[in-house]
Amino acid sequence: TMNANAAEKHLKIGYSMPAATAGYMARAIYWAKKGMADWEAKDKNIEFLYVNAENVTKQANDIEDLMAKGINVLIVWPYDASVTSVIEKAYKSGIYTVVMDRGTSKVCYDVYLSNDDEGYTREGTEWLCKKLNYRGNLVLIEGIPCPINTVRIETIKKTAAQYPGIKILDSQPGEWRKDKALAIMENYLQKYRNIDAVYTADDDMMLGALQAYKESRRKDIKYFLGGACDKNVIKMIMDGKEPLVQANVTYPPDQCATVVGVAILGARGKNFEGFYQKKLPVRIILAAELVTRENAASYYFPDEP
Amino acid sequence: MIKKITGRFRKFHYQKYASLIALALLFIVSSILSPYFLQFQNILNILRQISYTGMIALGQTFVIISGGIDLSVGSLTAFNASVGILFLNYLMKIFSNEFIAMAGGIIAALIMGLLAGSLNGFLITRGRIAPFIVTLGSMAIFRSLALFVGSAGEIRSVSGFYGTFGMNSILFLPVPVFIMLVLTAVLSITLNNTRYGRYLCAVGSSARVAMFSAINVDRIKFIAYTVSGVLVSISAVMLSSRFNAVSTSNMGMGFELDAIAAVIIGGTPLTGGRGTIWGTIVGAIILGIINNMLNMLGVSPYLQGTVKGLVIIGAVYIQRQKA
Amino acid sequence: MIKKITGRFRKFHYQKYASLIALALLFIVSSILSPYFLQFQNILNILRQISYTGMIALGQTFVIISGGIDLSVGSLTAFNASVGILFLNYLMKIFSNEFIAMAGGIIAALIMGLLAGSLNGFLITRGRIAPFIVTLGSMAIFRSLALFVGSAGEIRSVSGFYGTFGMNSILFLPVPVFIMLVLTAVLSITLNNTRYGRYLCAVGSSARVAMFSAINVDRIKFIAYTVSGVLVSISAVMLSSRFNAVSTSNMGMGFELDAIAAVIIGGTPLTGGRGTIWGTIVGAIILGIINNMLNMLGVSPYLQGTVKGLVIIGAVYIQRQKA
Amino acid sequence: MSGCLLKMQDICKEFSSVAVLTDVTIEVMRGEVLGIIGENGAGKSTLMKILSGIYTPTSGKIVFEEKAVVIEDPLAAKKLGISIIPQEFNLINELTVYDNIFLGSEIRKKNGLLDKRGMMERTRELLKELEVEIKPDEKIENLSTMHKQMVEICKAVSMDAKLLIMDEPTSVLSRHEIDILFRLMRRLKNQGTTIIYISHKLKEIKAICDRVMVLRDGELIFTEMIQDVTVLEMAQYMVGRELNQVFPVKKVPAAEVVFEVQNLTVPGVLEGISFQLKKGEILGLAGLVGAGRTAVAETIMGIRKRSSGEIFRNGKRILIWDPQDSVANGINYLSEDRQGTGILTNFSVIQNTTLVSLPIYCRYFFQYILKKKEQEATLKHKERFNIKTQSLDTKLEYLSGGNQQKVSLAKSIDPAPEVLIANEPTRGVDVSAKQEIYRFINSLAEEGLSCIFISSEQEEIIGMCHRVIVMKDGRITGSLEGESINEEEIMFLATGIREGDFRS
Ligand SMILES: Nc1ncnc2c1ncn2[C@@H]1O[C@H](COP(=O)(O)OP(=O)(O)OP(=O)(O)O)[C@@H](O)[C@H]1O
Ligand SMILES: Nc1ncnc2c1ncn2[C@@H]1O[C@H](COP(=O)(O)OP(=O)(O)OP(=O)(O)O)[C@@H](O)[C@H]1O
Ligand SMILES: [Mg+2]
Ligand SMILES: [Mg+2]
Repeated sequence: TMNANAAEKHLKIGYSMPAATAGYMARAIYWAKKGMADWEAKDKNIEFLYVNAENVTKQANDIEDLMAKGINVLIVWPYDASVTSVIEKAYKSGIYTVVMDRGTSKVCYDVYLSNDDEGYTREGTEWLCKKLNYRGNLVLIEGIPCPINTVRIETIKKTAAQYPGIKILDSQPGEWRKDKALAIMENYLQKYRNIDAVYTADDDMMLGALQAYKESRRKDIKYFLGGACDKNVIKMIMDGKEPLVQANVTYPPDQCATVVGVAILGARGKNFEGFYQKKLPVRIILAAELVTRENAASYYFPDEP
Repeated sequence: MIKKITGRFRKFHYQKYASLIALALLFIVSSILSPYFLQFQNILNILRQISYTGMIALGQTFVIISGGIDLSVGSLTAFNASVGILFLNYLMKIFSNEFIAMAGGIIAALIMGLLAGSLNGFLITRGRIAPFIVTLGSMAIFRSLALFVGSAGEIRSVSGFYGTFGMNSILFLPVPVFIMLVLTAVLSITLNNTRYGRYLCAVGSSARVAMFSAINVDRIKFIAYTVSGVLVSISAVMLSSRFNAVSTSNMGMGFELDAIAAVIIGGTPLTGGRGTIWGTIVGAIILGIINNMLNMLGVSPYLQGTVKGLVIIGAVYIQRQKA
Repeated sequence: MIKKITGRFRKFHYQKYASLIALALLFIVSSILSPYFLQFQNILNILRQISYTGMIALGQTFVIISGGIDLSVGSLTAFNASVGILFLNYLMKIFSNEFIAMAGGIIAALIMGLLAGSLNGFLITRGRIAPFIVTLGSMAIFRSLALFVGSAGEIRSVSGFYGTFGMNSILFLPVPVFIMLVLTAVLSITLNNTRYGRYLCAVGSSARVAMFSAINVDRIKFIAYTVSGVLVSISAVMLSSRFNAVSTSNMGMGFELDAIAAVIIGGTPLTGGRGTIWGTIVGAIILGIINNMLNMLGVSPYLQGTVKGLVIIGAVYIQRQKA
Repeated sequence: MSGCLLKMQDICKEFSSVAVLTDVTIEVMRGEVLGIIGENGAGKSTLMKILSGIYTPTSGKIVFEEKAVVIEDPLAAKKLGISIIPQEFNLINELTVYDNIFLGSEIRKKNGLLDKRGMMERTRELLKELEVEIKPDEKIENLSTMHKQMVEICKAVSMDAKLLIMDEPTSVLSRHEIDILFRLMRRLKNQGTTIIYISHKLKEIKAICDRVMVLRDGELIFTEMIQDVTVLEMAQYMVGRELNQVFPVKKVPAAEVVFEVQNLTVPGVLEGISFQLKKGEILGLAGLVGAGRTAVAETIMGIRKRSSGEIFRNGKRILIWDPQDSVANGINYLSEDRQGTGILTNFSVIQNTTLVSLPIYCRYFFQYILKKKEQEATLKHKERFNIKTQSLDTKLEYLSGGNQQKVSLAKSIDPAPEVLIANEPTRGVDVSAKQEIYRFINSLAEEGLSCIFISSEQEEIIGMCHRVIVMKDGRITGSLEGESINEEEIMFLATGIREGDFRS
């Protein structure tokens, strides 16, 4: 296969992501790097330029810088959809463009690959409601106010609204941070005498909230549900020693590695095995899976940060 | 006697051009390290990239010379841009004429910037509240208002034209770069050759002495914050035109630190009383080159902060060293 | 004559207790607005929530009195905590004794804080670089080093004991609150009753006069930054003990603004030269109550910033008004 | 041209309920030079600040040019044509000389921009008129105190005011500059400008004023045409008691040399400065502006970096790199620039007094300050120099200029130094306090203190010093002792006419 590869077109792949500001993003970056390293080891004709941005404007700059360095493939996890116009510029200039996760506001990509934000919180909410026998008080801790957060929270509210016995008491922003979530949980515990479950849709925040609950020595809460499969949380579920934490929903950060393969396939005009179409799918949405004690082991990656 | 004179002469020049020397050094090092650096397009990119915070840093220079600080610039960028685009969209609905809508939107953003800046200025001068607190508060307020009007999401302009005008060129320069340079020239003249500029330095150096010299201290400070607000809105217009949208939760994040850093790297002391407008632009370019080089050299993302921190400290150290 | 005395009396008291009055007002308003506010546990919660940035704000007070600023505290929190836990884990592997490991980890974190603070102090005094720039640079550096050692993720301690000691109570107070109060008392005495405190104010008032008065200006400033570094590491130990882990990407994010805000709300001017340690704690509590009330009242996430900004400005305005 | 220009009637001023001025009524005639004198803290500056719009009076009214006026801020004063040379410098350090002179009344070109060249030209003329050799575009922060004062004078004069207030303009000037100033004042007077002149130098009052008023404790107690009073009478009215012999009797110092400087050189400023100081000796340093006296003091203290030179204490060489070293070696300095380097205005009287000597008030453990001890020591100084202050905890910004100077002096002697370098110790201090200071320094000298006494007042140098070194252009041009210390000799050496006749 070495020879076959040598004949292939040289790919200079620019990969732009937001910087790690939450635990989840650190794992995403880990997978992105893993994906790049694996491919680099496999194929001499592939070169990666990786950048990450702590704000939108920086990401727009990053993409311009990548273009100045003559990339022919761009993988971008947009900070948010407002970088669309810059991605569009790259796309229009003939760069093979793969957009992931937070997405763009118009179609200016060859492939879009993402986790399923709606499915993510729908699965979680359904599980929680079921566990509570469709009756009980829920408190939410949300992330930083922004579009994906809005989608998630709306989905939770919509899903829970199907069940009249479920009441959402409150929803406050924990900024996807453990310490903020902890403070918010402390405040909830003061304010609400009776809480049945806490849903944060993020494992960092869930762990912070759990900490606050344990410190309070209260006994009312039955379930804490985070999300996105932090390895420590999966371990907890596997071990089954923490009755408060029994499930999780995937929002797999390995999409960042998957996307590398997808981009390379697409840029070389190839396709998945057994796929009869010539072109790769334009939109690939990865399923959100429910993780419980039964299947937890297969979602456990001890090497993740 | 001759020695004395040359000594003073040298000192004078060095003080004035210290930040330029740091820039020149960084420039030379960068062109050696990366083959892409000196490409015309790359230089233009850097200039455009810094132009947005550059404009903001110009206003910040005035504020800092006056002895204050403006932390609200980043949030205000998002809020001004939101107001501008909302108004543009509204006008499009009524007139369905892109030019009228665009003009209206831009004017709305500018007026909002003016009002927001005056509000800061008012609280600081009339309310006698520390600038740090007022602008820390308004930083939270403007961001929150932007989130509120945009439901924490994006506000997109319905005019395609708006999304391109900021991308054109004037005299071979990208529009925002051109505007930044014009603003720099105007503010530089204001600082060095007008009464207001003199009073600004006087107020920043000693509000008491300025007051005794029959200068209306409050008015001078008030104007500085208002200028800052207006420059923020110019930047907001250019930036939202670049994206043809505003991300209410992210736009302008961290601009305040970038802008203040540019001002200080450029040679204006945080204590106020004196300063240089061109220096600020040099400072902004230095920061831009650092970011550009981190990408060009492919420095590991985790270590970029270390390199960036070291270069910033180094750039200012060079300036101090021989002064 | 009586009028004369009461006049002075009133003025004196007001200046000194202005921030306390703002706190009292906020306290009254809060207890009216929310029935949960006055619960003993809620008050304890607020105290514990503010204790981490509170300690940091104490060091920041020293730095600000000296006429400087320390922006690196937030990043340093993450870096110190990382160093502490990494060392703890390492010792556990060697000795497999929780006490030795924990003691070693804590000492490592403290030493790291001391070194980091001294580095800031060294660059500022010997390098003659503006504090804003040095600490802006080291803010980037410390965060980057933390990300590097933790691959931007979480570093968890292997000792269960470490995770509990920060949760105990001393004299009915949570450990971090107790430590914060002890530190407050010690630093307050240092500021008001010792030679160092006097010199610190002198240096902040006028470095030149201090130099002419045979005060080692550089040493005084250096110590201020070192104290800040050490206090940051105490806070880092307490915070990482609470989670028994460090999140390298976001621990301490924004602490610098919170700490500086607490200092200024507490009545220490950003220009330095004077200040109050107790005021800083009052400032931190004011900020804590604001956050608590935003949650308790269930203010919409989008508008929380507006309310918070207004209350901060208002709290400082009350202080200024009658002073 | 005659008649009343200004009338201040029943002016009262209180600061936080403490009366500083009570029912002061003064009339100023057109074209006269009115002298106002009074002890430190009598309220002179306060009265003038009311006139220039910095303070508003608690009660009373002001009539200017027959119209009742309210001077609510400095702008109002300026519009009326009142300009002031304040007691403390009112200059922006970051700006240039011409910027400062025209601050608030800039010359502008037709297009609205500043006419820098025009302002510089005008400044050059003004400076030339006052015979000041500084560049119009020099920054204020690079000027010596004396030059700053000359800039203040230019600034006030440039406004062509109807009423010119001068609050102790000569306290930082030397003979030569004072002569220039007086010439200027006479010319202004002839042009019709009215001048209020405040000074503690009563001879100057006698020489330049037409009329004199005396304030004591905030009350006007005496007004007289100048020809009808003697200097001695003025002093008596001020102080309220008889003043005798101003300078104390000099005692012969011991023969033992306790302090020596050899070949001190600071490139471009000082060259080959060598002298000895005996135990109990008061050594005068005389010279014109910029002769380098301050530079000598600052170099000994370690504030200025020297390129060569050695310093000996009791015959042993000591190393001095910064003021900590010199203070540790028993050398202390009273700075000439009170505001810039001498005191901290936001520190209290106690805190200022013990700023250098703080270690002796600290317990070893934790360097805990013994506040009671501090207070007792400060109280002694307050009583000795008659420091007028509401309390020892009052911040210095609320003290009058002369009282600040007294605190500054207290600060420099509180550590009980072996060698005191006193640079203009009596600047802005009233006659009786001056006398007290002379006595005190003399008695310290008798107890073994050696003093380097720098002053621009020849009289002081002559009256106080055992020996005088005269400097010119950074070099020592001669040394005078005993009978040969007189004005004539000093001037010869300072101006360099008889250079070479004396070598120290
Ligand atoms: N802002 C102030 N607040 C309180 N007290 C003040 C203030 N300014 C001056 N004083 C007090 O008013 C009194 C008069 O001060 P003033 O400066 O007028 O004295 P002066 O006659 O000019 O003395 P000097 O000869 O020392 O300059 C002093 O006792 C001083 O302490
Ligand atoms: N910062 C400086 N840099 C360079 N030269 C200086 C500086 N300060 C003073 N000089 C020069 O050093 C010389 C000595 O000045 P110095 O102030 O010691 O004189 P002086 O005799 O004390 O005069 P004065 O009576 O005004 O205090 C002068 O020629 C002055 O111009
Ligand atoms: Mg006075
Ligand atoms: Mg001198």
